[in-house]
Amino acid sequence: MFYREAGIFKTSYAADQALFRIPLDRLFVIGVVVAAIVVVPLISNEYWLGSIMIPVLILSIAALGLNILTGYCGQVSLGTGAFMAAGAYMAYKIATNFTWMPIPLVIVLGGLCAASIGLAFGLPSLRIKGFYLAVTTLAAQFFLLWLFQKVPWFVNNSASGVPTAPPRSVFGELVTGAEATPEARYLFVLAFTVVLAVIAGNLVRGRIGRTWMAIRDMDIAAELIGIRPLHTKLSAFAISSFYCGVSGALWSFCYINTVESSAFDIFRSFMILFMVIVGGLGSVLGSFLGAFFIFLLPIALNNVVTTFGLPIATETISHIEFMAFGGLIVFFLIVEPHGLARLWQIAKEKLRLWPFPY
Amino acid sequence: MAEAENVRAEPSAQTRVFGEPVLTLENIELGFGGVKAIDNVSFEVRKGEVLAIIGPNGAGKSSMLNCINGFYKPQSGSITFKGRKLPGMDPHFAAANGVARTFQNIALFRGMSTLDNLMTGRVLKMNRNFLWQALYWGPAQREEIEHRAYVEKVIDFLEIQAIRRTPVGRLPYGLQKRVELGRALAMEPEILLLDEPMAGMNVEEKQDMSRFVLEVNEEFGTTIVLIEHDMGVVMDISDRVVVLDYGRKIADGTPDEVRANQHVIDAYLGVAHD
Amino acid sequence: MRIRNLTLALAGAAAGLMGLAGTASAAEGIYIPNLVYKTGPYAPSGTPVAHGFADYLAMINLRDGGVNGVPIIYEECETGYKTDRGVECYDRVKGENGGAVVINPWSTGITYALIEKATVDKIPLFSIGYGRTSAADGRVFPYVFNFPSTYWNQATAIVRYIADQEGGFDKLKGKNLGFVYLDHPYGKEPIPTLDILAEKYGFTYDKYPVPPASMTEQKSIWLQIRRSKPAYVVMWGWGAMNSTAVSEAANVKYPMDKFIGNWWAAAEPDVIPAGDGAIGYKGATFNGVGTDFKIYKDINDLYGAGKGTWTKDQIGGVLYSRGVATAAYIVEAIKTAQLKFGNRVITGEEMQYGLENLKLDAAAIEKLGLTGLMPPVEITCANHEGQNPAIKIQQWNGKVWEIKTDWIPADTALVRPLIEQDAAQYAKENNITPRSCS
Amino acid sequence: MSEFWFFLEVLLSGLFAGTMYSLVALGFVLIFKASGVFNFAQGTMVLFAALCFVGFLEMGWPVAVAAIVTVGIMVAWAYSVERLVLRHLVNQAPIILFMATIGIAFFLEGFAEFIWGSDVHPLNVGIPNDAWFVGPEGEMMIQQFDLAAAIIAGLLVTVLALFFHYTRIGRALRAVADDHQAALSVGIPLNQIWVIVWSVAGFVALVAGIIWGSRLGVQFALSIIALKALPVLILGGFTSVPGAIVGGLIIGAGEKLAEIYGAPAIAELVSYMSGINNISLGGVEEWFAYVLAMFFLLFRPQGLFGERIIERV
Repeated sequence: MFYREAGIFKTSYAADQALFRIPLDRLFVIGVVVAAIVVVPLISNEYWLGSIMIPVLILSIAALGLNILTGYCGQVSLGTGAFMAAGAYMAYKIATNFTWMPIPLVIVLGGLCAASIGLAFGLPSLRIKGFYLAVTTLAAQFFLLWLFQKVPWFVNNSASGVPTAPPRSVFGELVTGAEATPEARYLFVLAFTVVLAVIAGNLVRGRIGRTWMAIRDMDIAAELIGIRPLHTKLSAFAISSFYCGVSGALWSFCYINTVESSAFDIFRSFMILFMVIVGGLGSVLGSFLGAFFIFLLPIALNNVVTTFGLPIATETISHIEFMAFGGLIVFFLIVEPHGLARLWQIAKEKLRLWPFPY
Repeated sequence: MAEAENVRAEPSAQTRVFGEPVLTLENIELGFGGVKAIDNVSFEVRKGEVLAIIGPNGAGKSSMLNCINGFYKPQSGSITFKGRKLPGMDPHFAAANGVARTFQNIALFRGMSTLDNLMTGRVLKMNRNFLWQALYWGPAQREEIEHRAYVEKVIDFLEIQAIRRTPVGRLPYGLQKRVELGRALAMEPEILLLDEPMAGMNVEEKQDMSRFVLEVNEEFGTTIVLIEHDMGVVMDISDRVVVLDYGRKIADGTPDEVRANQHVIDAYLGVAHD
Repeated sequence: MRIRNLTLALAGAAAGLMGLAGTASAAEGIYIPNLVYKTGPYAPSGTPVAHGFADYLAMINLRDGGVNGVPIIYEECETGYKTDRGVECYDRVKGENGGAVVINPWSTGITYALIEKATVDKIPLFSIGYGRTSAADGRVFPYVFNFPSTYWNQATAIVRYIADQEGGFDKLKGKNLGFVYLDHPYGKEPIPTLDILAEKYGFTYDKYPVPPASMTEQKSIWLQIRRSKPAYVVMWGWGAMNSTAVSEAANVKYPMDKFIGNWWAAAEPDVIPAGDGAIGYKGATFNGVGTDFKIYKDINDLYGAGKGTWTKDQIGGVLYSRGVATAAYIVEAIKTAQLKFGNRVITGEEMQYGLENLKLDAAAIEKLGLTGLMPPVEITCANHEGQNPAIKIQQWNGKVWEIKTDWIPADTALVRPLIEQDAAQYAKENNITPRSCS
Repeated sequence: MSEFWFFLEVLLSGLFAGTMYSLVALGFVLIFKASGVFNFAQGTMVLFAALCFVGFLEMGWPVAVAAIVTVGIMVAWAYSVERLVLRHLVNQAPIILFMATIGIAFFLEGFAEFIWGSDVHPLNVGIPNDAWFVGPEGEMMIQQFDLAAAIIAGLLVTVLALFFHYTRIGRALRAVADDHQAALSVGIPLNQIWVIVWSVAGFVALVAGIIWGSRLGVQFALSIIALKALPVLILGGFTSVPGAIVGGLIIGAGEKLAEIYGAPAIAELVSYMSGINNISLGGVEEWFAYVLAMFFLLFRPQGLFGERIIERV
C-alpha cells in the first residue's frame, strides 16, 4: 500500500531502463543522499562522523568493487586488501611528488594505478576458475603488500615506512590529514561514494554489466554468443581494482592518516568479502548494507558493554565478534544467499501489500 | 521437399531454391583421447535452408555443432565460412559473423532476467565505450534504447512479454527453451544452430517451437541447422537431413531420400556394425 | 562463567545499536582509557601489559580513593593490534566520561596513526618505549611522550652492552651481528640507528625480516644465521614471532647468551614455549620483574579484596610489571598536573603539562614502593623521552627473568641529533612550526 | 664444500617444513575428495584440536586420554558442521561452500579462543628435540624433531592410504568423491560419509596440531598456516593424497631456497639496476608459495596429479 509499483506505466524504453524504475525508489534514494549530505553532518557528533560514517563509506566503495568482481562477474578475490594498498601507496606517491595536483585527481589516479595492477593479476583468470583463482588473488595480496613494504621508494624513503598522509584541500577546505574537520572529510568521501555508486549502477545495467553477469552465470555460453571472456573478466578486474584503489587511498588519506600496509592485510580482504556476502552478491545496494552491517557489528557489541556496564571482558567481546561473523556468514549463505539486499526487497514486497496480506 | 511444404502454415508458391553454401565443412576429424567423436565428415550448409542433423546418441551431433561455432577445434579438416577457409572456427569470429546457437542442456544466464538474457545477444552490436556507459548518457543511452527496441521485437515474436523481468532461473523448462531461442534470435543470426530445441517438450510446446523455427526461417531468411530426435518433426520441417552414426556421415539428402536410405535404416534399427 | 558471559553479551548485542548513540555519561573522575589487545596472535604479549596497567590503577582507587582523592575511571577498548580498530577506539573513547586525559595506544602502528589526531584533540599519547622515536622531540611533538627510552636509544645501549661483553667498542670492529626484526613499522625503527652505529664502530650486520603474516616461519632465517655465525643476534620481535625465534635459535644451537631481544621481545610468553632451550636467552628491559617490590603489598591487597583484574598467580611477569610501571608514571604525571591545577579532574591539556613536567628521582620512586621496578625520569618541554635513557639486560634462567646488569646508558649524544633531524623533517613535511622550549 | 653442505641443509630443512604443510594440506584433500568442499577451516581445526589437547594435558590428564577426548571433540565438531552447515548447502556452487567454510573458520577461531584463551601453551609429548651433525666436519645439522615429524606424517599418510583402499568406508568415500548422485543412488549415506570424513580430517588436524604445537608452542598463530596449504594444494591437485605430499615438499623446499638464494640475487639485481645500495629483500617466503602456485596454474590448471577436465556444453 505504501510502496507501489502498480499503476506506473512507462511510455519509453528510456524510462523503463532508468536506474530506479519506480518513482518511490527514486525519491527514496534521492532522499537518502540528501539526508547524507545535509542531515548526517548536522546531527552526528565527531565520533559518529569520523569513526563510523567515514570508514563505512570508504569500505562501501571497496565492497562495491569486490561486488563487481565477485557478485557480478563471478570471480572470487581474496586480494581486495592488496588493491586497496596499491591505491593508497600510489596516491601517496603522486600526492607528494606532484604537490600541485588537486586531491580528487590524486585519488582517482591512485585508483587507476590499482586498476592497472588489478589488470595484471586478472590475467590468470582466463585459464583459472573458482577457488583456484582465489589462490592467485592471494598471490596478489601477499606479493603486493610485501613489495610496498620492502621498497622504500613507495614511502619516499621514510625511516619507519609509515608516512603521514599529506594535508590537502578542496575549495580551500582541508579534506585530508588530521586537521581536516570530520565534516569536510565526510563530505569529500561521500562525494566519491555517490559518484562511484552511480557509475556502478550504470555499468551493471548496461552492456558491460550484462557481459559480466553472462560470464558469471555460464561462461561457456557467453563465449559462444560472442562475449570475449578475457576482455570481460579483465574489465571486471580493472574496474573492481579501481574501486578498491580509490577506497584504499581514501582510507589512508581521510581516515587513518597514515599509509600503512597492515591496514590492508588479508584480514581486510576477508572483511570486505564478508560485506559482499552478507550485503548481497550482485547488488549495489547490498554493498552498502553489508559494509554498514559488518563494520557496525563489532562496534555495537563493544558499545553495549560500555554503555550498559555489562561485566564482560574486552577479549570476550572480541571472541564473540569472531563467532558472530562466522555464524552470520554461514547463516546468510544458507538462509539468504542474496544477502541483506534481498531482505530489503522482501520488505518492500511486504510493504506493497500492506495492510492486505493477499 | 514436397513433404516439407505440406506442413508449412502457408506453403510458398515457388519451389524452394537454395543459394550458395554459406558454410562448408570438409573432412572434419575430432577426438577426445582415444575416442573419435567425428570421423572424416564433410557437408555444406546452404543459404536459407533448414538442415537437420540426426543420428543415434553419441553419433557426434553436438560435437559437430561445437565445431561449427568454434567451441571445439577439429584435429584436422577445414571449415569454410564467409570466404575464409579455417582449420577451426573461432567462437568470437563465428558469433560476430552471425552464427548463433541454442544448447542441448539449457545454457541461459540463470541469474539474469529474460530481458537481460536477450540483451546479451546484442552485445556484439553495441560498441559505446566504457566511459559513456559509466555515465549512461547520450550515445550510450541511445544505443541501449535502440537495441532494447529490437529485443522487444523478438519478445513479441516469441510471445514472452509477460516474463520480461523474471529471472530465467525461475522459468519452467519450456519457456527457458524459448528464451534461449530468443537470445539466439537477438543476435540477428545468419545461421542458427539449434541443439535439440524440442527435447523434453510436450506436443503443444513442440508445435509452438516448430512454428517459431519455420517463421524465423521464412521471415528473416535465417539458415537453420538443427539437431533433433523426434523424426516426425525432423521430416516435417527440414529441407535436408544429414545423418551421423559413430562419428561418420552415413547419409545426406532430402528427408525422403534419407528415409529410404538403407544405411540409415540399419543404424536406427540397430544392425550390427561390421 | 564464560557461558554466562556469552548469554549476557548476546542479550546485550541486540540493544547494541542503541548504545551507539554515544551517551557520554558525565561520571566524576579522571578518565583513562586503554587501547588493549587481548585477542589474536599478539595477545600473549598484550594481555599481561593490560592487566598490570589496570591493576595499578585499580589499586590506586582502592588504596587512595583515586589520585589525590579524585577517582580514576578506567576502560579498555580492544584493538587486536590493528591500526584501524585503534583509530576507531581512540575516537570512541576520547570524548567519553568528560574526556580522556591520556591515551596508551600499545602499538607503534596505532601511535603513528594517532599522533596528528591527538595533537589536534590535545590529548597526550603515552607510548612507553614504543611508537615514533623522533616524537622524543617535544618541540615538534608536544602531545607525544615515549619515555623512559626509545628504540633508537635502546639500540645504542644494546650495542654498548655487546661492546662491554667483548671488552670495549674497539673490539666491535670487523664483527658481524644479526638483526632479526618484525617486518612492520615497529621492527624497522632501529635500522637507521644501527646503520650509523655499524659505521661508527666498524661492525657489520645482516637484516633478517620476519613477515607479520607468517611470524612462525623462521627456519630459513635461522639457517642463514647458522651459516653466517654472527657474533650476536639482536631481535626486535613481537607476539608469536618471539617464541618462534627463541625456539629456532635453540634448534640451530645458536649460543643463547649471544641472543638479545629488545624490551618487547623478552618476556615470559616469549621463552616458555621453547622450554629448556630458551635458558640463557637475554633481553633488554627498562623495568624490574617479579613480585618482590613493596608495591606488591598493595597489589596483593587488591587481589585480596577480589578487585584484581587477573588471577593472582599470573602477576609479576615482565610485561605485567611494564603495565604497572606505565600506570605509575601516569598517576605521578596526574599528581604533577594537580599540583598546578588543583586536586580535581584534569583535562588532556593539563595532563600534557603534568607529563612534560614529570620528575621522578630515586627518592620519589622509593616512596612509591617501586624502586627497581621503574627507572627515574625527568621530562622537559624539549625532551619527551627523559634525560638519561638506559636499559638493563636480563636473562632467562628457565624459571624467571634475572636482571644481570645495572643501568646501561644509551648514546644520547649520537641519537639526539638524529631525533631532532627526523622531527625537523616531519615538521617541514607537515607545515608545523616547532614550538620554542626556551 | 661447506657451501654444498649448507645447500643440502637448506634443502632438507625445506623438505621437512614441507611435510608440515603436507599434513595440513592432507586434511583439505580428504574433505575435498569426499565432499567437493574446499575446507578453509582446516587450519583453524588444527589450532582448535591442538588447543583442546594441550588444555586437557594441562588439566593433568594422561596423553592418551587427552588425545582420545580431543578426537571425540573433533568428531562432535564434524557432526555439528554436517548437521548445521553442510546439510543445508547441498547442491550449492563450490564457491558458496568455500565461503561458508571461511565463516566456519572464523567461528571456530573465536570459539577456540573463547574456551581456551589466547595464551601460548608449551607442549611436550616426548618427541626428541636434539640434532645430529652429518658431514666430514659435521657441517650439516639434522634435527631429530623434524625427522620424527616427517616419520609421523609418513605413517599417517600410509594409514590413510590403506584406509581408503581396503576398508568399506574408504571405498564408499571414493565413490562419493567420484559422483555424489551416483553414490547416493547406490545407497551410500552421504551425510554419514561427510561426518566420517570431517572426523578423519579432524584427526589429521590433531596430529598436525600436536607436531606444530610441540615445535612452536600451541598458539593462535597456528591458524595462519592454513593459508600456506592452499598453494600446496594447487601444486598437488585438490584430489590427490600423494599430490598433497609432493606439493608440500616442493613448496617447503622452494620457499627456503628462494629465501636464502633467490632473495639476495634479486636484491643484487635490483640494486644494480637502480643504483641504490643496501637493498634488503628478505621475506620472499611470504609470497613465494602463492606466486609459484599462480604460475604453475597457468601451465597446468589441474595440478600435478589432478585429472584433466574436458569442458562440454
